[in-house]
Parts: sequence; structure tokens; C-alpha cells
Amino acid sequence: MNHWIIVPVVLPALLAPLLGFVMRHDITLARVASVAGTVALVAVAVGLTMVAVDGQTHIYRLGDWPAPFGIVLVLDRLSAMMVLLTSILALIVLLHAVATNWDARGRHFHALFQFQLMGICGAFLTGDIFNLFVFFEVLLIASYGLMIHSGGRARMRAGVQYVVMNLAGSTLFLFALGTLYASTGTLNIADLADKVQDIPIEDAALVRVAAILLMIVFAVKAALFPVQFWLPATYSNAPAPVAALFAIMTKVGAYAILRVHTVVFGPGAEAVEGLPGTWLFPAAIVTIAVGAFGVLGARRLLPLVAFAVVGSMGTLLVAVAAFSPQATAAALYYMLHSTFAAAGLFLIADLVVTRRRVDTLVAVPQTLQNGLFAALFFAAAIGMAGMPPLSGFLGKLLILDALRGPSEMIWAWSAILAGSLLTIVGFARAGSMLFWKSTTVPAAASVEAEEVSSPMLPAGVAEVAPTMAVLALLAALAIFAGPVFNYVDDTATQLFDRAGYISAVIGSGGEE
Amino acid sequence: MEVLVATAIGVLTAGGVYLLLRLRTFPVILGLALLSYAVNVFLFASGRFAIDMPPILSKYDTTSYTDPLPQALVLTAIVISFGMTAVLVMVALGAFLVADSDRIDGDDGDADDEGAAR
Amino acid sequence: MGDGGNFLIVIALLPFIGALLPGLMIRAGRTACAIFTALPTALALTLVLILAPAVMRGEVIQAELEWLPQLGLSASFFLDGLGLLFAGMILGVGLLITLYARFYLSGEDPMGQFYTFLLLFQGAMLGIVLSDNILLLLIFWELTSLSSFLLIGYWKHLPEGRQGARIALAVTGGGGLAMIGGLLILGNIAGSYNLTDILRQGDAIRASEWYHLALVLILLGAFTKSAQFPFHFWLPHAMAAPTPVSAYLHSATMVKAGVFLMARMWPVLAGTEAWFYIVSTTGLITMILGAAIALFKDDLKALLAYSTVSHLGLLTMLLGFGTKLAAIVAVFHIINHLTFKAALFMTAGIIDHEAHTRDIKRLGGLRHLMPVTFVIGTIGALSMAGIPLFNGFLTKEMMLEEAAHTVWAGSHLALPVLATLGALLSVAYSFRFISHVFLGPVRDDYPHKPHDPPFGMWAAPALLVVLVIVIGILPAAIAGPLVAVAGGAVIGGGELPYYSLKIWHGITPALFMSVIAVAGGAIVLWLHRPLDRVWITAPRPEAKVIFDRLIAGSVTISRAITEGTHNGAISRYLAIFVVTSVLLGALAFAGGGLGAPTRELLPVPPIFAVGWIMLIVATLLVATLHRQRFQALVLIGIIGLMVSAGFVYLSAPDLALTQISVETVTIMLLLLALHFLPKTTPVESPVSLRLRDAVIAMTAGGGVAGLAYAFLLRDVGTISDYHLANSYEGGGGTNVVNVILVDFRGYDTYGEIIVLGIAGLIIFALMEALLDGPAARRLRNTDYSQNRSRDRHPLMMVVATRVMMPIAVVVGIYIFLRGHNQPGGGFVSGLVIAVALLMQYMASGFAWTQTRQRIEYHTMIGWGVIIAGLTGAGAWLAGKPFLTSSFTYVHLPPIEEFELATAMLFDLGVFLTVLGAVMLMLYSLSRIARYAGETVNVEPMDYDPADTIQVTKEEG
Amino acid sequence: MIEAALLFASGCYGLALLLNLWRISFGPDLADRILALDTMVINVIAILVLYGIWKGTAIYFEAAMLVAMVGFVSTVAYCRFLLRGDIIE
Amino acid sequence: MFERLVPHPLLSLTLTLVWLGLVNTFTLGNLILGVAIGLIVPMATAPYWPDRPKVGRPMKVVEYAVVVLWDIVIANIQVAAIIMFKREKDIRSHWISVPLDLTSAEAITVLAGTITMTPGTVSSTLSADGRCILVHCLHTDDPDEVRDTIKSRYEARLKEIFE
Amino acid sequence: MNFLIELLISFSLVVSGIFGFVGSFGLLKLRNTMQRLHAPTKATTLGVGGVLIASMAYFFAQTGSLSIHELLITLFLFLTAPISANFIAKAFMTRNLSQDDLPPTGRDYGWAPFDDPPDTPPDARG
Ligand code: NA
Ligand code: NA
Repeated sequence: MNHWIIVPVVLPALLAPLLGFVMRHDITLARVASVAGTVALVAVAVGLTMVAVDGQTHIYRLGDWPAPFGIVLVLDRLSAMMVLLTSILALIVLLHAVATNWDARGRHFHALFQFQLMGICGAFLTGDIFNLFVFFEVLLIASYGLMIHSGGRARMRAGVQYVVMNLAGSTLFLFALGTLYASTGTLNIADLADKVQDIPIEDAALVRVAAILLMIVFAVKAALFPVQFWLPATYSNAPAPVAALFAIMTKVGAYAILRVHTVVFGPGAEAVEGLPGTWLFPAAIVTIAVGAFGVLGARRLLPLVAFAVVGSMGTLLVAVAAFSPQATAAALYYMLHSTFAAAGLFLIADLVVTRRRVDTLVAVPQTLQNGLFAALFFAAAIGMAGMPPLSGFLGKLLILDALRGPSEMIWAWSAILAGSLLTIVGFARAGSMLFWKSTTVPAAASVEAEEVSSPMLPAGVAEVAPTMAVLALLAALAIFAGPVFNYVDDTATQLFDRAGYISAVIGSGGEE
Repeated sequence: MEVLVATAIGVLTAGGVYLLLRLRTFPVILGLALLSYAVNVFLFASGRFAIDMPPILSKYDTTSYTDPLPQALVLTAIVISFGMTAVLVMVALGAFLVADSDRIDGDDGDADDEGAAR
Repeated sequence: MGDGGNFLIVIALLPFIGALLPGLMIRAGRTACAIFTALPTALALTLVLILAPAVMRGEVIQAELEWLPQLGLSASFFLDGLGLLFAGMILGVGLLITLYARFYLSGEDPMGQFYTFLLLFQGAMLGIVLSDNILLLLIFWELTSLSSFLLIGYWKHLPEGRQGARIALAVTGGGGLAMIGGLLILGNIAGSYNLTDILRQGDAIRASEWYHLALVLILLGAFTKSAQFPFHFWLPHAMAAPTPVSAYLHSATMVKAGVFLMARMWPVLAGTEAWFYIVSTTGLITMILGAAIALFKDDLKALLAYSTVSHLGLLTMLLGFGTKLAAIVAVFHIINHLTFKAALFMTAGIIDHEAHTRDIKRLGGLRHLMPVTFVIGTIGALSMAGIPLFNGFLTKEMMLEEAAHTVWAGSHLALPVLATLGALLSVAYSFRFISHVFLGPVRDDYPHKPHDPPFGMWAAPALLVVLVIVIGILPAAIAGPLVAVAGGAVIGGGELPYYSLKIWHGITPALFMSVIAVAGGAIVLWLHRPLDRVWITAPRPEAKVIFDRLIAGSVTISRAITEGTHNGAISRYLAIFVVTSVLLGALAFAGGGLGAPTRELLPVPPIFAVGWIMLIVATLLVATLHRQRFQALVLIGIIGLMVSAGFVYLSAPDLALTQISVETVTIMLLLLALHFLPKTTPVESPVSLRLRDAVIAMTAGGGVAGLAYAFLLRDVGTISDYHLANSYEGGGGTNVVNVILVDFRGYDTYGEIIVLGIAGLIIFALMEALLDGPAARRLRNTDYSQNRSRDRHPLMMVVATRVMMPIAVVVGIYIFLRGHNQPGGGFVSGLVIAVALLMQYMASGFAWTQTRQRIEYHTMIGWGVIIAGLTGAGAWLAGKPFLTSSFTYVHLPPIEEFELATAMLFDLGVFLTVLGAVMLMLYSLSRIARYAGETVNVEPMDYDPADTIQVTKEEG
Repeated sequence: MIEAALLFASGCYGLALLLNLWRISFGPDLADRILALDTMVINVIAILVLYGIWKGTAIYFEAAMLVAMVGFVSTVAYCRFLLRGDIIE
Repeated sequence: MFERLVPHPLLSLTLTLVWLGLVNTFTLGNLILGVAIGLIVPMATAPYWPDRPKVGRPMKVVEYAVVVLWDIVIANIQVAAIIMFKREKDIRSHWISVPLDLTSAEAITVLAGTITMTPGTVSSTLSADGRCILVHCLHTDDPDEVRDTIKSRYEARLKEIFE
Repeated sequence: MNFLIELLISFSLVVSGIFGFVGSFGLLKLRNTMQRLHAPTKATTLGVGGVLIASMAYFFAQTGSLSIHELLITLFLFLTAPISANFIAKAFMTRNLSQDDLPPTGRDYGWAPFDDPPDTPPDARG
């Protein structure tokens, strides 16, 4: 058994208490440790991805109990990819937070950050549905802390809403799990898949309820209509690096849908035949619209970015809703892209908003390095809106290409393309206001504002580098689209190989 | 018995949902507390009921035991929801102290007047 | 792929690589910057020219790099006649524009940026014309939209620039998105996204049921890019860009992209009725409308812009005719239009640059002041008017000839007449350009005294007008081969139709039409003043205004939708969430059957029924009396008590212990918080809303109850038989629930204690943040001490606690130690000790107790989490997976056998975390209270009567 | 005989609980409600012990003990809230 | 030294008994563990109980306990009778102020507790200086007699025990 | 099981039930809060006591060994019930009464809820 599989959970879980309880008085030490830990996490994630490339489903039996009785971790291409994505994103975001001093604006940033990573990695790696709940809670509670990091009126109020919404979601999760256990008597995902297969439609009412409730739970995380309302206020009020890290949180929801509703309730299970997609698809279409309207109608930069995230989740889930290997591969590629795109946009938005001091889309005096920020914003916006040459365009093409069923095509294509148009127009309006119109406002107009706060220094390399790194990743995703897609394509194939998953997890008792 | 527990879960859920939809943080917290009771009992019920068969193994006789797994799950859920509630209480208190309002909806227009000044 | 292919890839990449240079070179000076921009362009042009002979021989040069083969996207390029024509134009004009811009832009303009954008645009444009893969083409297509956005908005201080850029992006970007759809459908029909493959399948495509949809979508892309009616309006607004941009993008290149695409797709899409009517009609309307508007524009660049619109319409119309001959005419006109229009734009730029105005009404008589410019401008304009000896004449004649032969909706007259009208208007505005700008008397009120610019500035247009004349006179020799090879590419190979490029074709219908156009044009110009007045007063829909309204409307609607739905009303979000869950749950339930019940109902003892009544009533009371917050908390106490008792009855002693202790601590936290919160909830929501919520709540409750009832009657086999069977042997404990918690599913518990630890951290962090911020002020200023009892730490309570607390600690230890085998465990134990400490805090106050506290709570949580983690990791030493437990039975002679298990150590981690977290939470809340002005007590109780006695005695 | 006595006792405590519920619902003073809750806790302790006798097991005993302990702490906390507002000063 | 190691011997004894009560099975191992806990826990919690109360005559405790238990049984019957059979308007309640001779906090607490646990009386509060107990009497015709009973029957005995 | 023990157990249970009920009945019946305070704090003590005696007897009869953990509950209740009553009484008094409604302490200081303890620094009053 490969002990490295547990390391993405245990490493941050051991580091975080040290950060929170031992190093809490020394920010420099905490920074060094936190960054070092995250670098190590990236290294481990790379290693695990290389392990997973062999196409095997690797099992880690916690407590040495056999599945389905104990909890197992499952490392396959999908979970490895998600952990790798998380760790890379985390490293970039962390460097941004350190460079911009966000981490010092409140207590316990690094500890909460590492706990959050632990929760996310745990959610990706687990092969047990109740354990998925537990790690959802770990990542959520850490996110509550990060969300309200450094306080402030608007943030606190948004924080309350965020917490309440997710507590409601967690409650529903438990209702769903109760129903699931009551109807199958097991919690292991592979075992569930096995059991659900055997449930005839005449006896499927309960398991169907469980399936749909679970989907709503995941939809809340994935910001799917009509449970997406919480996201814009949360993301736009969160500290920007946190919002950037949250880019992966929506993906946790999408991942859970992929994992659970493909393996357990996926195609071929008579009991829930067609059930997951029926609702997911129209909801995803509306989500695209919600995101697009939000971007176009935004009065402030951060909500604009947040709505763009909503829109991108809609696009992603439209592809997921097809529940086919081909569309899933496209969705996975787009997931990689949209995670970095959203993060990049939040990071650059942070740099801009910090200097403008407001995020309202009105003209204020031009800040230092206007050109630099304009260029970064332009690139990030291109990424988010899915325009070439960055990877979003390819992702969108892949999704469009994968959705060719006549009925889904008309809706999905219209929504994605029209949504893109509104998004582009919205970003153009915003960018024009932020970087072009602002050049026309004489600095004297807001002398008062300048006087009350200290003058802003130009951004150093350290502050800009993380954003640039994200953009470089988007470019790399585009340039190396072929190999990347090969990986996600095989990932999707593996994901849809339910029998292989079941036999790997419970069949042979796991490989050593 | 089953009817009573099911209805109790239902009433707890209904009360919880009703309070969850209120406009101030405190009743919402109460609502979540009720929901938490409801869901704990619900989850517990997924193991079905048995009277006087606690899953404490006895050396002497080989009686049957109730399903222990949902109990363990409920324990985990109770602890987690305790942590969550504590955080929510604190965040709600913080929001009240900072904003001088314990309204939970952001519709009184004050979310904007800071323009999210950082 | 041969050398040619390699060249092709280099050509496609050169502008992008070059785009990095200007930015780097700008410090070396403006000229160096221009040179370094020209360098890649020139290099690429050279390479194109090297490849040209082969293309002229009819070869097609191809190159392919794999990119995303799974999608059918490859970086494939090919160079055929059409590509050659366009590549030559793009690079050639690009070079001229680079030169021109060097002189045109002022010192304040960031030139590096300009050239970077220019090269990006050039690369994108070049990519379009060289792409052999329609997905690749789409990528370049969108890139032109983006780079032109940057170029149009280059003068960011001008509102027109910003607006124009956005309009252009919205229209062309939107069209591009439609085109994505169209081209993907096309690729689907053809089974390949390779252009060469697609071009071979014209018949299959035209026969497909998807043809019309694809056609419309692709044409949307082409029409928007080429400013066809009704999308023509963006082009004039793009004129806010610096003139080099206008000359490059809006005469020579970008606007031609749409025409290029129609030409490219001509073999596949043309030839159907739909194509004919959509394309030719659109072209015709655009031609006439553009010309008419151009006639009345006073801004030189606007005039030229609308004339460009008109000429693009002409090209579109020609392609729309669907005949091979018309297509070839279109190709030829592309060349001609390029030459004169680029020259004219540069002329306009020179005039603007010199006279500081482009307003025709403020100009006139410039021929005396700017003779060189006059010559260049006049030649360009005459060509534009279609006057013989200039190249514009040639294609205008051919166009009129084609129109004369084309039947439109059964009418033989419609097209010739309308085409003549278009030509007439074209003559009129061309003449107006000459006469109102250059002719007439010299004025004395120019904003700036004009004179001819330096050579560098007029060299480029001069070169172009030379071409105008040379082609005009010797068309077959100069342009013939190129037209042949490009036209051949457009019509998709096969025989070229008969045509001849010459000035005199004899007495043809086109000649008559041409004469009418010139004469009529002169008359219209003569009548310009009265017509202008009519034009100005005539009501007409202004596309730009409509577009603005459309966008403003969209924004307003978007805003209304967004802000109406995302208005921060979380109570509504939650209502939607609940309704969604119930609704979808019910639908899912209805979709499957429910087997017959397999379980008997258990009997209900009366005492249980009483508990049920208590619970129901208490819940209802909480819901109805929740406004009295304290009272609601008291009532919640009943629920907790009843649920715990229920757990006992239903064989879950561990749950009962946990529930009751957690509930107590929760209530403590709520009470601590409620101290600072309002004590009552005001009545805010109307009855209707409360009723709605009640209905939602009851539905949800009913649903959950039904669900629970459904499964309570039905058995299912579960995995927990394994847990019961292996708990003692494998886990070393008889309390199966505890063994599951610390062993079978210890990983869950590990996550769970981390949740608690994080909760503690967050609360602490939040407390610190609050005491740092404005909340601190509020706390300081609020008086919480009204109507309070005067005894803070009553003697009786203190004394009772002194006895109670140690006992509670012993109970805690007991519950901890027995947990593995009997109900209890680290969690409950932690809570019991926490409750004991809490009792101590309540009795003697926080400050007094805290000073006697030896272990920091932070440390306790940290140790808890680390101990649990290390216990889990300890299994690695034995080569076992994380959290593998081990246990042994120890026998020490005087004592009976007892068990040592790593699970206990893990449970110790749980214990420490729970205790630390709870205490840290309480600590944080009381820090806030102390901040709110509570005094700190130094004595354990308010007053110890024993002290008085002593004092009295000493005094006595 | 024991069974009958158990039944009788549990009937008494059941009724007692309902009476407590009445007082807790109608107060009138908050002190009454706290008192009623406190009484309810004591009644529940008795019921738990009765249940233990009925089933002949000591497994539920800790629950009764814990109820006794936390019941007291809650009562004090509720009262302290009314008395001082801040329950731990 | 002894005082530091065993700050409250009586408490240690109590805790050992509590432990034995908890495990509910008397074995040597449990006794050893109980004694250990009885020694360790008071040490750990000693800071919260700074001054060891003086218990002068421990044997008197037994006598006191018997008296109180007896009174409690009687009290329950009397109060039950009042509750069940007395009409509301016939119940004559009184506030009684009982001045104290006791000064030890522990003694006062035991007295107040005893008052509450015995017939028809509830000790409601102390005076601010802790020298007087306010007792609420459910039903009596002679409040002074109640006060005298409290002082003679309980306070006197407690004074012997604690001082 | 020995009849006497059975009798003892049954008797204890019946007594316990009666007093348990009477306590709560008094809580309902009595006229004001202070009076109501008497009912449960007394009757339930014997009520629970009865159950505990029954339990001890029952388990002694069953297993032959003395079960003493019931005494722990008694210990708890004897320690806590007076404190609870004391707090509830004070809660009632603070909310509904004043020093004037009560008999005098006969000393310099009033009753604890209404008067600061001796030696209170002025800033700590209230
Ligand atoms: Na009493
Ligand atoms: Na008494």
C-alpha cells in the first residue's frame, strides 16, 4: 500500500496545528513553514499524479480495515489531478497572500489555509461518502474562517450568510446520507455503486431521493442554479486571495457530482436512470445565464468576477450533465482552466482594487502601473471569458464539440455562446472603466481620498508574479492542450469504468 | 414508535425550516439547531430501531444488537454541527457588533455603501 | 511538410514573436521601435514572396503541427491563391502603416504599446487567412476582435475611442461566437475541422439538414466582421482610433476578414438560394446604405468609413451572386479597394494631422497648400468613384455587368437599377471628397495652417496611388495573375470562367450604367446642400443609437435580474433551496417504486408518547415564541432533553451522552452571545410571508417525515454486521460505536476533531479582529449593566463548585477510560471536563479562574490534533496504513488485567481537542465581555464572611 | 409486582413531565420556566433510572448522571443570564 | 508538604469513593486507581479551592446527616399534603430573615442547602455581607419559630462541625 | 427474587412516583413563583431518591453485589438542588421584587441581589 496517498491530508493536517498553535506569534516563521509545506504538497501531488498515470485505481485502506467496512482512500487519475490542481493553485494563492500582506491582516491565516487544503485534498481522495461529508465540513469550516479573515462590516455580514447557507447545505447532506444508508446499508462509494446497480426501479424511490438530494448538496457548492445565490456575495466580500482559493471550492462540488453521480448513480443504474442529468442540464443552462447577466450588470469589480465564476460553473456543469466520457473529458479540461482563470482574475482584481481602494466600477484617478494592471486584467478576462489564445477557448470548443445530441445542442450551444458574448461585453465595459476611463480623471478630483490614506507603492515583482504565474498556466494549458487532454480523456474513461472501480476497491481487497 | 419518531423528525424539520427563513440571525441559529436535532434523529433512524439492544458487546450472551454505524455517524455529525454552530454564533455576533444590526438579509442597502473598501 | 511548410509556420508566428520587440525597443527611441516592428513584417513578407511563385503555379503549400488532435484542432496552415492575396495585403499594408504611424503618432502616445497591438492584430489576421483548420481559424478570428479592441481603444482618454472599441468588440466578438457555432456544425457535417477536407465536401454540406443553421451562423460572423447591414454601425465608431489603425483595420484587413471568410467558404456554402438571397441582398443594401450615409458625413474619416461599408457591401453582393465570375470580380475589387482606400485613409490622416480637423465643412482649398496630398487624395477618390484609368473603374464596371445579368426574385431590373444607384452615390461622395476638401478658395480659418507633411508620411499613400494607376491602366499585366490564382482558389479549383481585365469592353449595359452613375453623382453633389438639409431633418433609425439602447437595455435588464435575484436576501435563497430540495426530492421519489414494508411497527410505551408530546410542543413553541429569544433557549433545552432520552430508549447511550453534553455547551455559547445581542426579535415579515414560510416548512417537515417513515418500515442489509463481529477481536473494544469512532472510522473522527479545532481557531481569530475594529468601540460604549443583580459570584455557588468540580473531573476521567468498552469516550469526556470548568468560571468568574489555568487552550487543541495525527501516523512505523490501531492486554499481578490500546491515545487527542476548543470558544466570548467593561474580580467570591471576622478581630 | 410499580411510577413521571410542560409554556415569569425545566430534568433522571430497572441494565446509568450534572449547569447558566446577563464574568 | 500533596483530604476520600461508585465494582485495581485519582485530581484542582475548610468534629457529620435525612422525609410528606390538599388561599407564605453566627463559607452553604432541602423552606439569598439568610417559608403561622428551629436544629450542629 | 426485596423495591417506586408527581403538580398548582419553588425542590428529591433506592435494591437482588453508583446521583442532587433553587429564587427576586418587598437583613448591608458586597470598589459596583 502506498502511504503517499494519505500525505496530502496528513501533511497539512500536521502542519496546520503547528502554524496555529505554536507559530501563531511569529508571522515570518509561519510564512516560511506554510509556503514550504505547500511546496511539499505540490511535490507530493506531482508524485501521486505520476503514480495514477498508470491507469490503476490505487486504494489506501485506513486503519487497515477492508472496504467497504473501513474508510478507503482512492487514488485514481481524477483524484490525483484534483489534488495536483489544488496544490498548485494553493501555492500561487499563498504566495500572493504573503506578498500582499493579506495573511497578516488577521489571525491564523496560515493555519486555516492549511486546514482548508487538508479538507479539499481529503474530499478529493476519499472513497467513502460519509467521509466526503466530513471533509466537506473540514474545508467549509476552514473556509468560514478564511472568508471573514480580517473582518469588516460587509465581509462579516456576507460571512454570516455564507455560513448559514452552507450549514443548510450540510444539513441536507446528512438527510441525503441517512436516506442513502437506509436504502443501501453501506457508505463506501464502490459498494454503493455495486448495491445501487441491483436496486430495481420498483424499489428505488428512496435511493432516488438520496441521489437527487446529494446532487442538490453538491450543487450548492458548485453554485448551480437555483442554489447559487450565495456565491457572488461570498466571493466578492472574501479577501481576494481567499476568493482565489475558493476557485477550487466550486470545483469540489463539481468533482463530487462527477464522482458520485457517475460512479454510484451513473449511466446503467436502473434505479436512477437519467435522473442526475435531467435536472442538472437545465439548471446548468440557467446558471450560465445567471453568470452572464451578473457579469454584464455588475456595478462592482469583485461581484463581476464572482458572477463570471458562476457562469463558468454553468458551462462546466453543462458538460458534466451529459454524463458521457467524452463530455466529461471536456468538462475536466475546462475545470482545470476555469479554476486558474477564476483565481487569476481574483488576484489581479485584488491588485487593482487595493490600489483603487474601491471596487465600484466608476472612474477614479489612474493608479500607478495602470498599463501593467490593464494588461494583466485583459489577459485574465480573456481567460475567464473563454477567448483565445488562452485555454478557456479550447475548453469551450471541447465542450461544444462534445455536446452534439440534437436536443442538448441547441440549448447548450446557445447558452454557452450567448453567455460568452454577454461576459465579453461585461468585461469590456469593466476594463474600459477601470483602466481607460480612469486615465481621464484628474488626480485632484479625489485629493481627499488620497490624503486620508497613505500613498500606494508600485507593485513589486513578488506581488505580480503569482498573477503572472496563473496566466502562464493558462497559456501552458492551451499550448499543451494535446497532452493535457490525453490525461483528462483517460481520466474520464477511467471514471466511467464502474466495474473497474468497484473491483479495485472491494473486489480483490485492494492491491498492496 | 416509528410513526412517533418520523413525525417528531418532521416537526423538528418544519420548525427548523420555519426559523431558518426568519430575518434575524438569532432565530436562524435556533432554526439550524432544530434542524440539527432533526437530522441527527433522521440519520440515527436510518439504522432502524431496536429497544434495549445497545451495541455494547456482552461477554455472556449472544443477543442481537442495534445497528451501531448510524450511531457513530450521528456522533460525528453532532460534533461537527456543534463546531459549526459555535462558529456561526460567533460570526453572527461579530456581524452584529460591526454592523449594529442582526438582520441576516443584506437588503438594507448597506452592503454597498462601503463599496467593499478593503 | 517541406521547406514551404516550415516557412508558413514561421510566417504565422513571426508577428507574434515580433510583438514582443516593440515593447522592449521603445527605450531605444521611436524610430528604432518602428524599425523593429517593420522587421518581422518585412521578414514575413519576404517569406511570402519566396513562396509566391509556387502558389502562382497553382501549388498549395501546407504545414501542420499537432495541437489538440482529440478535438480535431491542429495548427495547420496552407497558402493558396486567396491566402497569398490576403497575406500579401496584410503584410504589405502592414509595412506601410508601420512607416506611416511612426510619423503620425505624437510623442505622448505610448508607441511601443501601439506597435505591439498592431503586430498582434497582424498576426491574428495573417492566421485567419493561412489557417487550414477552421478551429484554428476561429481562434485567430477572435484574436482579431480582441486586438482590434485594443487598437480602437488605443487613445483611452477619448470617450469615443473607448466606446468604439467596446461596440466593435461586442459586434464582431458576438458574430464570432455565432460563427463558432456555425463552423462547428460545418465540421460535424464534414466529419473534420480541416478546411481542405471541408472544402471537398460542398455537396454533402449543402444537402445537410444543418446547412441553413450553419450558413446563418457563419454569415453572422462574416457580416459583423465586414460591417454588413444591419451590423454596419460599428465601423464608423471604430474611426475614433488613430488613423493608421483605421487605414489598416478598416480598409485593408479586418473588415475584409468577413469577405475573406465568405470567399473561403464560397465553394462549400455558395450556390444555394438561401446563400444568394441572404448574401447578395445584404450586400446590396449595405452598398447603397453605406454610400448614402457616406455622402452626408462631414467627418472625413466617417465618410471614408461609410464608403468602406459600401464597398464591403459591394464585395458581399458579388460573392452572394454565387457565380464564379462574380466571385472573381470580388477578388479583383478587394485588391483595388485596398489600394485606393488605404491611400485615402492616410490622406485623411495627413489632413487631420496638418489642419487639426477632419471636418469637411471647415476644409476646402487645400490643393494650394498641400499639393502632394491633393494629388494623392484626388487619385484615390477618382478611383473610388470608378473613373476610368484608375483601378476602381475596372471592378465597378465588372460589378455592374454582373448585376445587369442577375435576376433577383424574378425581377430583371431590381439589381441593375439598385447597383447603379449605389455606384451613383459612390461617385457623389468621392467627388465631394475632392471638391469640398481640396477645391474651392483657400480659407483663413483652418484650426491650424496646413502644409504638406514630410516625405515619410506621404510616401506610403503615394506608393498606393501609384498602384491605383498602374493597375488601372495595365490590369491584366499587373493584377491579372494574382486575380487568377486567388479567384481560382475562391471558386474551388476547376476551370476559371472567361473574363478579361481591360479598360474598354465595348458598348455594354455596364457602360450605360456607369455613365448614369457618374453624371448622376455629379448632379447629386451639385444638389448636396439642399439634400444635406433634408438628410439632417429626415427622421431615420440610427443603428448606433439602437445598439446603445440595446446594450444599455441589456445592462439594465441584467442588472435588474441580477440585483433582483441576488439581493442579499438569504432568507429567500434558503426558501428557494428548501423548496428545490422538497420538490426535486418528491419528483425523484415519485419516479421509483417502494416495496412492501418488511418491518413490524414497534409498540409505543406511554412514557415515550409523553416524550413525543413534549418534543412536539416544545418545537412548536420555539417556532412560535422565538421572538422572546431567552425563552426560546429555555424551550430548546426541553428538545435536547427529550432527544437524549429518546436515544437512551432506542439503544443509543453514547448518543444520549453526547447529545446532552453538547447541548449544554451550545446553550452556554448562545447565552454568552445573546448577552450582546438584542433580547427580542422584532415583528418584521408580513403575515403572508410568515404563512408562506410556514407552508414551506410544513412541506419540508412532511417530506422528511414521510421519507423517514418509508425506510423505517423496510429493512436493508448493512455493513455493520462486520463491525459488530470484529469490534472486540479486531478493535479491542466492546463498545462498537466507540470502536467505529476511533478505529473502523477513526479517519472520520480525525476530520471531526479538526473541525472543532478550526472552530476554536476561528472564534479566537474573530474575537481578536473584533476587538481591533469598530466593534470594540460599540462594546465600550454600550452599557450592559442595567438592572443587574449585585452578586456576581455568590458564596453558595462558589462553595458548591469547589466540591462539584473535582467530582465532575473524576466523572470525566471515568467516562474517558471506559469509552472503548462502555458508553463514553474522549469526546463526551472532554465535554464533561469542559462543563466542569465552565461551572468553575460561572462560580468565580473568568478572570479569577483564568489566572489559575495552567494550560493554554490553544496548546491543548494543537496537542490534541497532533496527538491524534501522530497516533495515526505511528502505524507507518509498523508498515501499516494510517490510523491502524493496535492493542494489548496487560497483566500486573495485584491488579486485574487491563487493556492498552493506541485507540485510547487517539481518543486522548479527541479529548484534548474538544476540551481546548470549547474552552477557547468560551475564553474568546468572555474576552469580549471583559472588553465591554466588565470588571475583573480578584477574589473567588463576592465576599467571604470569614474575612470580616478576621479583620474585625485584628482591628479590635 | 415490580412491574406494576414501575408502570405506576413511570405513569406518575409521565404526567409530571406534562405538568412541567404546562408551566414551561405559560410561565408566567422566566424564573418559572427555568424552574419547570429544572424540574423536568429531575423527572427525566428518575425516568432514566426507572428504565434501567425495567431493562435490568446499568448501561443507561451514566446518562442519568450526566443529565443531573449538565442540568444543574444549564439552570445556573439560565439564571445567571437573567441575573447578570453575562454568564461567566 | 502533606498539605501540598493532599490539599483536601476529605475531598480525596470523597473522590476515591466517587470513583468506586462510578466503576461500581470493587476490585483492587479499581481501588488503586481510585486512590490515585483521589490524590491527583484535588492537586490539579487545588488552585480553585485555595483555603482548606476546617472540619472540627467529623463524627458530628453523621449525626447531622441523619437528622437532615429524617427531616427531609418528613418535609416531603408535609409539603405534599400542603400541595395536594390545601386550598390556595389558605397557604400562608412568609419571608424570614435568619441572622447567622456561622462565618465559614462552607458552613453557610451547607446550612443554606439544608434549609432548602428540608420542610417548606427555601433559602433564597444571603445578605450582601453573607451574615444573614433570606428564607422563604411555604406555609407557617409562626415565622419566628421556623427561624429558631433553623438556628437550633441545624446551625448549632454546623457550628460544632466547622468551628 | 426475595419477596421482601420486591416489596421494598415496589414501595420505593410507588413512593417515588407519588412524590415525583406531587412535585410537578405543585409546580402547576401553587399560586406564585416563590411558592412554586418549594414543590419540585423538595418532592422530586425524594422522588428521585425513591427510584435510586429501588435501583440499588434491584441490582443488589440481581447480582448480589452492592450497587453504589446510585449514591452518586444523590450526591449530585444534594449538592446542586439548593444552588439551583437559590439561583431561581434570585432570578425571580431581581426581576420582580426590590429590597423593600423583603424583610430587613438587620445589618448594614441589604440582600445580595440588591446591594453590593462590602469593600466593593466604586467602579466595580453594579
Ligand atoms: Na427545598
Ligand atoms: Na427546607
